[in-house]
Amino acid sequence: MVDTVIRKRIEIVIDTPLIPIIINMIKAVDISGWSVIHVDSGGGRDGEWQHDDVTGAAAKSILLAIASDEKAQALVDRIEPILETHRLLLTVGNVQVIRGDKF
Amino acid sequence: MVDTVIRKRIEIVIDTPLIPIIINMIKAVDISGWSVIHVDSGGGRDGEWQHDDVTGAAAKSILLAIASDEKAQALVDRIEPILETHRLLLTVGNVQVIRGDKF
Amino acid sequence: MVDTVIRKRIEIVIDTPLIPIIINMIKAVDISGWSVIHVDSGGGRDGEWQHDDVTGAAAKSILLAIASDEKAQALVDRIEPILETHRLLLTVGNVQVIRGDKF
Amino acid sequence: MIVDTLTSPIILFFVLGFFAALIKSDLSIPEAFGKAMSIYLMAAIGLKGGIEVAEAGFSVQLAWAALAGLGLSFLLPVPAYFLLVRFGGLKPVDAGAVAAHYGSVSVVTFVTAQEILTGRGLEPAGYMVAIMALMETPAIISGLLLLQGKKAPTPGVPKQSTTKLLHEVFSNGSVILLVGAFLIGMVAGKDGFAPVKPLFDTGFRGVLCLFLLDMGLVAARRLIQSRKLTLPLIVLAIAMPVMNGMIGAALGVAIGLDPGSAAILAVLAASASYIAVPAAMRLAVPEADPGVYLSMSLGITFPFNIIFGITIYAAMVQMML
Amino acid sequence: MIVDTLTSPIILFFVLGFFAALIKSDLSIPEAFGKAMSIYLMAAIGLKGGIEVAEAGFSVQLAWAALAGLGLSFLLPVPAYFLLVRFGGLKPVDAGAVAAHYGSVSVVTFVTAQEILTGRGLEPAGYMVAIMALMETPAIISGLLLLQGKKAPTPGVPKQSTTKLLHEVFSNGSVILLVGAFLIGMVAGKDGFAPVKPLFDTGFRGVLCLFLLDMGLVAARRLIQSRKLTLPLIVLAIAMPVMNGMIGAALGVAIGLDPGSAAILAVLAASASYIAVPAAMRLAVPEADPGVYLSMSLGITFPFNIIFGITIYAAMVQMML
Amino acid sequence: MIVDTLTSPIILFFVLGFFAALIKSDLSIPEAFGKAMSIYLMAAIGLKGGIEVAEAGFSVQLAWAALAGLGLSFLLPVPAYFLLVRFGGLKPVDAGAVAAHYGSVSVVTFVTAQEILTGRGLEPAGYMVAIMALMETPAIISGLLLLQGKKAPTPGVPKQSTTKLLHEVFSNGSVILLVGAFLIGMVAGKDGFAPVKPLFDTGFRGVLCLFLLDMGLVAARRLIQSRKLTLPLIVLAIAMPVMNGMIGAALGVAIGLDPGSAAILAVLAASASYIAVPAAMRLAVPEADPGVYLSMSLGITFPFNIIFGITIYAAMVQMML
Ligand SMILES: Nc1ncnc2c1ncn2[C@@H]1O[C@H](COP(=O)(O)O)[C@@H](O)[C@H]1O
Ligand SMILES: Nc1ncnc2c1ncn2[C@@H]1O[C@H](COP(=O)(O)O)[C@@H](O)[C@H]1O
Ligand SMILES: Nc1ncnc2c1ncn2[C@@H]1O[C@H](COP(=O)(O)O)[C@@H](O)[C@H]1O
Ligand code: NA
Ligand code: NA
Ligand code: NA
Repeated sequence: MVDTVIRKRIEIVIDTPLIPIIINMIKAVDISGWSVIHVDSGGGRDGEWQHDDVTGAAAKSILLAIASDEKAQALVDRIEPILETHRLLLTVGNVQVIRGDKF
Repeated sequence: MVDTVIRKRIEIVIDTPLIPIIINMIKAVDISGWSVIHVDSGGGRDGEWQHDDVTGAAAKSILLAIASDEKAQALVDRIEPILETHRLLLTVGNVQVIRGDKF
Repeated sequence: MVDTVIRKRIEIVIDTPLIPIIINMIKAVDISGWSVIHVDSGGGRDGEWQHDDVTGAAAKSILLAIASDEKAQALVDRIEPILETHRLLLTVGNVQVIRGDKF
Repeated sequence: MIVDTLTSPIILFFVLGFFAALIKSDLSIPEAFGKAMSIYLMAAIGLKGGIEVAEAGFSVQLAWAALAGLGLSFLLPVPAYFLLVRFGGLKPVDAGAVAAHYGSVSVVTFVTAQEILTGRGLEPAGYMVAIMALMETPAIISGLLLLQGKKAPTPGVPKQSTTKLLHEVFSNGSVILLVGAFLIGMVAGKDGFAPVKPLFDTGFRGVLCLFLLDMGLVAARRLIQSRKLTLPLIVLAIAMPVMNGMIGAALGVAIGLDPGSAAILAVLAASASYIAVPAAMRLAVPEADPGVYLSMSLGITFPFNIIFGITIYAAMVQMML
Repeated sequence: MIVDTLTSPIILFFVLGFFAALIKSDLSIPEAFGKAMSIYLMAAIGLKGGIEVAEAGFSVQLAWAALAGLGLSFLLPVPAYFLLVRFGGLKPVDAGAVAAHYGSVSVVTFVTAQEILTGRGLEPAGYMVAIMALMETPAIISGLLLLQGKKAPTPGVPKQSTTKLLHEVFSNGSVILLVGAFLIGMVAGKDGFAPVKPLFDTGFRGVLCLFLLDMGLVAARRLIQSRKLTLPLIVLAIAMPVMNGMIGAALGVAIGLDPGSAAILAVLAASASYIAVPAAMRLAVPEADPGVYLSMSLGITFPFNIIFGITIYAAMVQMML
Repeated sequence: MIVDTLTSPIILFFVLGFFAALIKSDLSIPEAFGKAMSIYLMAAIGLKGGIEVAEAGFSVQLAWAALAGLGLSFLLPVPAYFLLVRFGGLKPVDAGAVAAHYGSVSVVTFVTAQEILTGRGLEPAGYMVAIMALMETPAIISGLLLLQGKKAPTPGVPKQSTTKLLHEVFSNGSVILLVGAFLIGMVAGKDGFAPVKPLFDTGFRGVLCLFLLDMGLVAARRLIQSRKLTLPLIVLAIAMPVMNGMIGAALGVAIGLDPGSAAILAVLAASASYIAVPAAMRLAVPEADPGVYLSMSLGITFPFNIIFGITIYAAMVQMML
């Protein structure tokens, strides 16, 4: 059986044009990587939206990053002040990973 | 350090044409929003499928919704009876969120 | 209230061309299904990448599979040896499912 | 004539796609490109039909053809339903869903038939594209009526209201696009069309080639991946189009359509939907197994019609005249 | 003239898309196809403009038009900002963001106007496409200057540096493509263009039809889904383009442009961006509500300009001559 | 001649894309559009080649060219492999993977060369497109043979069986499409092609422009993002195509091909794959670093060939005659 450790799974629903802002933060807290997942449509307080729209300004994505407790906390602390203004939806869960030292 | 609370992360693998049915349920139990994630391909008891198919009738998506325990439970209760007939795959996990009052 | 049981949610960030290798393993350990999620872009030790690239050789996806503890463990054991060579990112989390007998 | 058909680049591209999928090639057409081509094709045939009607004016034939089309779409699901239950061994929900597919029409089969018939000097009347649009949706209603009562209401899920379903049926994207482009063609007329003609007219057959390449891939993959096809279902997926085609041909000749239009009415009757109806059935009868109706309409009937059916239905009409 | 416009297939496809979205049809154009068409259209108009300038050479008019365009893009946001705050009741951040949209331009409105004006014998000069490229971005800077100080810096987020913003503004995809294709057209000239002409020239109007179908869908959906539009904002979304169009028309006539070019300058002044500016604003002023600026520019001003505005601005120029 | 090349719109669009990516513009071509264009281009050149062979018939030259192509694709990876290990300092797995790329071919380089050579009155023979299809895959087998034994089997992962690999190689999407369209062209002939000609012939050069715009963006982004390129690798990414091009030119002249065909054989030898081979290597040799082979073939060799190489190889042939 393989040894695993617990790490944080950070998931952020975000307007696609704002992704670079969060990526800068991810780099600043030294998280090793991230993935951007394609979101087709959705709905919230502001009504519903679809991705297939020429402007692109309203498209949303999900930013996924796996990180250690400590780095995840650092990222959350940085994101917290802009959570409302930038209309982000941030969740953090626990996952097991193998060779946790790289996160 | 920021205060967080535990909320439910509901993930439903679903045939794309059936999404409106679940969205109606999400609205009925007053969950604040949802996101539809693009699934490219997959496989299950019924064999494998790809998304790049003109009919669109067999395409699948993932519906993601973050909600309080209570609302998540209400949603699960509503979905349960159609789980088999509509061939849904429903999972519920725990995540931490900031400012949990909005869910 | 509906009865739920705990199952494993396995998520693998993977180069799209390598997906068939893991699908073979999923089938070998008798996991009932999988879904491939579309990843638009990302970044890691090897720099950043975008999906919109004619070669397709560098595109990434996320493989999602829900499975019982036992089967998840069997899958992880199989993937472990190629984790580094194939540059996979593997995480395993807990989720509740209804009618867990089918996983 | 079959030989004629089999050396046309349009059909050959379909065969190429079918073959590529059978040998499990990784050739694939991006979904967005496939959808783009189908939007282009529908806009193009809508415009063309509208312009021709603007030139020729309304006629008694048009009215008869419309009535025939509506009747076929509405009634063909009925015998299909009973055949599918009795001979095919399907459950009622599945039989109703499949029956709706065979009452409705396939746009690509129509377009391909139009090209092939025109190539043989049997050009159908311009208004037939409007008849096709008319035929897309009545079969959906008909299929659902057949299921009335057969379908146990799922607890907690409110029954789809009829007005909601009707709305879905008439606001269906392909109906709107076909009818809209038809009306634009009528308003713009030949002169108004001239500036946009290069795209919609000149490129048409080439796009059809690439689209049929895609359809060949999709049809063969559907056939390979299907695990729901039994021998009786395979037989029905060929027998029903032939039967429906014969009814369509007879009706077309009976109401006095020209040979090309009668042949295309037969093609419409014989063809089975694989876009509008599956989407509607998925939502209205989620218990019905999409593996059954897509495998039959897309995996068997569609290739059969493209490669053999069109020629057969045209021959039927010529024998009836 | 409005009737003329309303029987053109280009406009009719826009109306069709708008109508389909209003009745909640599921008709939709895949995102990738929409983007592909806009890339094609920008390459085509860039090339065409460049070739015409290569033929005609540089002129004093060109220099004047460039100055006028830059000035309009830079200054039109100022009155817009104050109107939006005072009359529209917007918060400063939102007003600044909206104002930037109305200083910038809409490529599709430009292309549609060019087609319609050419159809009436009022073909604008080839260099106007370069003027359009010039006008895309100064308004962004102008809008941000209006917000200077109004915007509380968010703790923990470093302020966007000005050089970074300038880079984003000038390396904007549509500016690069328009200017690049323009230069390629100038270098290649009429002879170099000949081999690629069939795609870029012949297919142009047809693609524009399908693109306007898409824009109709997008504009109407935006309108339906918007919950941020108040009556004053709706009034402004029509009054601002008319006002800006009049200023553009007057300036065009004053600097001695030919009627077609003056009309297109008016159209550029009147049009509001919905691609380059929203993306820039989203990043530079994330606190501004995209629901407001997209609903106004895309949901109201864009359809108004396509259906009525172009004709109105052309009439203004002809009255001023 | 380089000047000629550099004022061709096709090349200029490539340069535009390359430049846009270098200045980090956000210009991007949707993935689905890029794939659609490459499917179109392959179908078009396949058809064209098939029709020409149908007209000209089979010839001894064709057989010789086929042999030469197969030989080049199979053997060119061998010297490349040793150069990459010795001079480039690569690990065996990486060297084998890169070598396979340089034995195989680039479709876009072929098409661009065909356009440029035809523009200079050096039209290659129609069958050369079939030779290109032949050359796509032997290099993959060759590269894997070079790695035999070098590659430690990963525990738990069954070795890819040879038959499975061969299947993958021959059912490769681009091979199927090229060969399929070629055969369709041969069956349909000039007359059968006439109805679909407008799309595949007339639009061809324009689509090539837009596709090279995309390739320019992709190549430059690959170059910027690559962190694996060392100076020796950069030198090899230019030296290997020149060397291979010279071998191809000599062989073409030796077997008596006409100048255009010899030049295109040189281009094929010099070009490096960036679609079929990377996908195959990713699966067969996952330990090899895609950063290395994509950066070399797509980031350096491809732009070098498009801008300078084609002209150089044509000149080589003319010097050898
Ligand atoms: N910590 C992480 N969280 C989420 N995705 C990651 C992470 N690290 C790497 N990735 C993804 O895996 C890809 C390859 O990572 P790497 O092997 O580090 O270059 C990246 O481009 C990301 O898409
Ligand atoms: N509770 C939720 N669960 C999942 N996604 C959500 C949720 N709330 C909002 N979203 C996503 O975030 C977007 C913006 O939400 P809002 O800011 O509420 O308009 C929505 O369109 C959804 O895509
Ligand atoms: N265990 C699983 N994990 C993740 N996705 C699954 C799983 N089982 C099924 N799916 C997804 O659900 C679809 C339908 O499954 P099925 O109803 O078993 O044919 C599959 O094609 C997959 O996309
Ligand atoms: Na039918
Ligand atoms: Na403006
Ligand atoms: Na080569």
